[in-house]
Amino acid sequence: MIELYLFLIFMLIAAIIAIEIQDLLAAIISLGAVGFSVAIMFIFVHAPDLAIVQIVVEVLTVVIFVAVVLRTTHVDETIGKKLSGTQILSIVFYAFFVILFLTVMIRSLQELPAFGNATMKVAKEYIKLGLPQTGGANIVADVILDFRALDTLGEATVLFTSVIGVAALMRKVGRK
Amino acid sequence: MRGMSLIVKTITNSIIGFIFIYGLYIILHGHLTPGGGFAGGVIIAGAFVLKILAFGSGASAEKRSTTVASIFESVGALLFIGVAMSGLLLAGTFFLNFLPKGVPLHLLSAGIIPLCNIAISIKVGAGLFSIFLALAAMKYIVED
Amino acid sequence: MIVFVSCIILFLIGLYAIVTKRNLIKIAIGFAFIEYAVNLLFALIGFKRGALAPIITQIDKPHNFVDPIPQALVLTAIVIALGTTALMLTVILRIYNRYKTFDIAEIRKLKG
Amino acid sequence: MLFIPLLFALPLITAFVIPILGKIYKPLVWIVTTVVSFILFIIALYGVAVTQEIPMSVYKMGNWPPPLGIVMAFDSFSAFMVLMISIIVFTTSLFSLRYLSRFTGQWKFYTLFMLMTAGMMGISITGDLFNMFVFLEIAAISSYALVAFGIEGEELEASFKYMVMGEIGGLTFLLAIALIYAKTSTLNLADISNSMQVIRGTTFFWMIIGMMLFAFSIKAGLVPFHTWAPDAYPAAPAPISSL
Repeated sequence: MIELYLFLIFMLIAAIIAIEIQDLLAAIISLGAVGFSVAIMFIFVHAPDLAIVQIVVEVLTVVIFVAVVLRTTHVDETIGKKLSGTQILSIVFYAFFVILFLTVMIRSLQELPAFGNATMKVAKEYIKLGLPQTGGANIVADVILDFRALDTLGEATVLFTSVIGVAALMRKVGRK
Repeated sequence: MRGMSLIVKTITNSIIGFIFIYGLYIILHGHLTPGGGFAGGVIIAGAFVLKILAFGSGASAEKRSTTVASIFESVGALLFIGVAMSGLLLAGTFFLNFLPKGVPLHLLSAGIIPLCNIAISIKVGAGLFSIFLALAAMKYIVED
Repeated sequence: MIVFVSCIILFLIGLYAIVTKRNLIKIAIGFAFIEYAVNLLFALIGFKRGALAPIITQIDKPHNFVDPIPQALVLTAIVIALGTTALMLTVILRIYNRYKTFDIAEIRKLKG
Repeated sequence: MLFIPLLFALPLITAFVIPILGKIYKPLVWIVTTVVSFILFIIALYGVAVTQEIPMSVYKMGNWPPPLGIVMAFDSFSAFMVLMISIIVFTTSLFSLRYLSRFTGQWKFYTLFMLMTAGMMGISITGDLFNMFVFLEIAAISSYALVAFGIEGEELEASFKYMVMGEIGGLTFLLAIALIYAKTSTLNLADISNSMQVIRGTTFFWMIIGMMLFAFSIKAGLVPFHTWAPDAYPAAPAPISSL
C-alpha cells in the first residue's frame, strides 16, 4: 500500500500549495492535482466507478473554476497583506479547534475497524443478492439504481436544483 | 475567424464522434462495467463543450442551446421519475424493478437499471452543458 | 489509521481556508477540499485487503469484493459536491461583478 | 400506504415540468404550483387521518426489506411536520403571485420552491441516514438559490454567508455518516439506534452526537450558529422567509 501513502502525501502538499499561492489559476491547478490524486487513490482501493466519476467531475470543476477566474481576476490581493484583527482571532480560534478536534477524532478513529477490514454487514447481502435479484453485474450500479435508487433520484434532483439555481442567478436583471 | 485555429477545428471534427460513442458505450454498459449514466452523460456533455470551445458560437446560438438543454434536462428528469412512478403505478411500489431481469452479464438485462442510466445521462449531460454555457460562454441569461 | 488521519488533515486544511482566508475563490477551494476529504475517507472505510472491485465477471466463482455501499454513497456525494460548487461559484461571480473584488474584508457586510 | 412516496414525488414532478411549462405559457406555472400544493395539503390531511389508526407505517422503496433498501417511516410526528410544511407551502404559493411580480424569471422561482418543498417533505419522512443527507442538500441548495434570487448585493452576500454555514453543517453531517457507517455498517436509522445503544458512552459515541448536533443546529439556525439568519431572512424574497 506504499503507493497510497505516496499519493496521500502528494495530495496534502498540493492542498497546502493551493491555499497559500497568490496566483488563483495556479491554485486551481493545484486543486485539480488534489482531485486527480483522489481519483487515483479510488483506483487503489478498488473503486473504478468512483475513479471514473471523480475524473469527469474534476475536469468539470476545474473548467468551471477557470471560467470564473478568467472572467474576473486571477490575482489574490489578500495574500501578503497585513493580517487584520478578526483574522488573527480566527486563526487562534482555529488552532484551538484543531487541537481539540484532532485529539477527539484520533481517539474515536481508534474505535473503528482498522483500515482494510471493512465490517460489511449489509453489504454482504448486496453482493449475494445483487446479480440474482436485480440482474446487474456491477454491484455498485445495482446499489445506486435499484436497492438505493431514491438516493440517485435525490442526486439527480440536486444537480437539477443547482442548474436551475445557476440559471436563476445568472439573469441579467433581478428586478423589473 | 470565430473559435480556435484550423488545426484545432480539424482535430475536433475528427474526434468528436469517438467521444460521443465512448460516452454512449459507458452509459449502455453501466450495469456491467464501471461507469454509468452519470459518467457517460458528463462525457457527452464534454463533447458539446469541446465543439463550442473549438468553433465558438454567437449569442443567438447560445440562447438557443440553453433553451434546448433546459428542455432536455427536464425530459431526462421526468424519464427518471417516470421509471420510478411506473413502478408505483404498474406494480405497486415506488422504484420497483418491475421489468424482467434477462440473462446475467448481457447487455439487455437488469430490468430498470439501463433505463435509469439512460435517463440520468440525458439529464446530467444537458444540465452540465447548461451550467457550462451559463458560467463560461454566455455573459448573462436574458429573460424574455 | 494513518490514511484516515490524513483525510482528517485534508479536512482541516479545507476548514483552515474557509475560516481564515479572505479571498472568495480560496474559500470555494477550501470547500472542495473538505468534500474530497470526506469522500476519500468514506471510500477508504469500505476497503478490504485482498478483495476485488465489486463487479461480477464470472458467475460461478466465489465473490470476494470490497464494500460496495460506500462507493455508491460517495458517487452520490461527489455529484452533490459538484452541484454546490457550481452554485457557490455563480454567487461568487455575481458578487465580483457587483463589488469588483474577491476580498471579503472589502465587501462590507461579508465581514465576520 | 401509496400516499407516502407521493409526498415528495409530486413536488419533484412539478419542479421538472415547470421549466417546460414556463416556455409555453407563463401564468400556468403559478396555477400548477398552487394546485399541486393544495393536493399536497390534502394528502397531508389524509396522512394525519391514517396515523390516528396506524401509529407507525413503514414504506419500503422498491420492495426491499429494511436494511437493504431505503425505508420511509410515517408516524404522528412526521405527519405533523408534513402537515405544517404543506400548509406553509400552500399559503405561500397562494400569496406569492403579487409579491413576485417585481422579479424577473418567475418560473425559476417556482421550480426552486417546489424542489425545496420536496426536500423538506423528504427530510421529515425518511428513515435512512444517507437519504436524509440527500434531501437535506436538496432543500439547502434550493434555499441558497432562493435567498439570492433578487441578485442584488445584499442578497448575494446573505446567500454566500448562508451557503458557507450551511455547507459546513452539511459536510459535517456527511463526515458523521461516514464514521457511523464505518462503525455500524448500516444506514437504516432504526438499525443505527440499536447499534448505538451498544457503544453508548465511548468517545466515538459522544463525538458523533456532537457532530450531529452541530450540523443540525447550523441547519436550523440555532443560537450559537444563528449568524446567517438575520442576514438571510430580510434578504430573501418574503415568501421564502416564511419557510
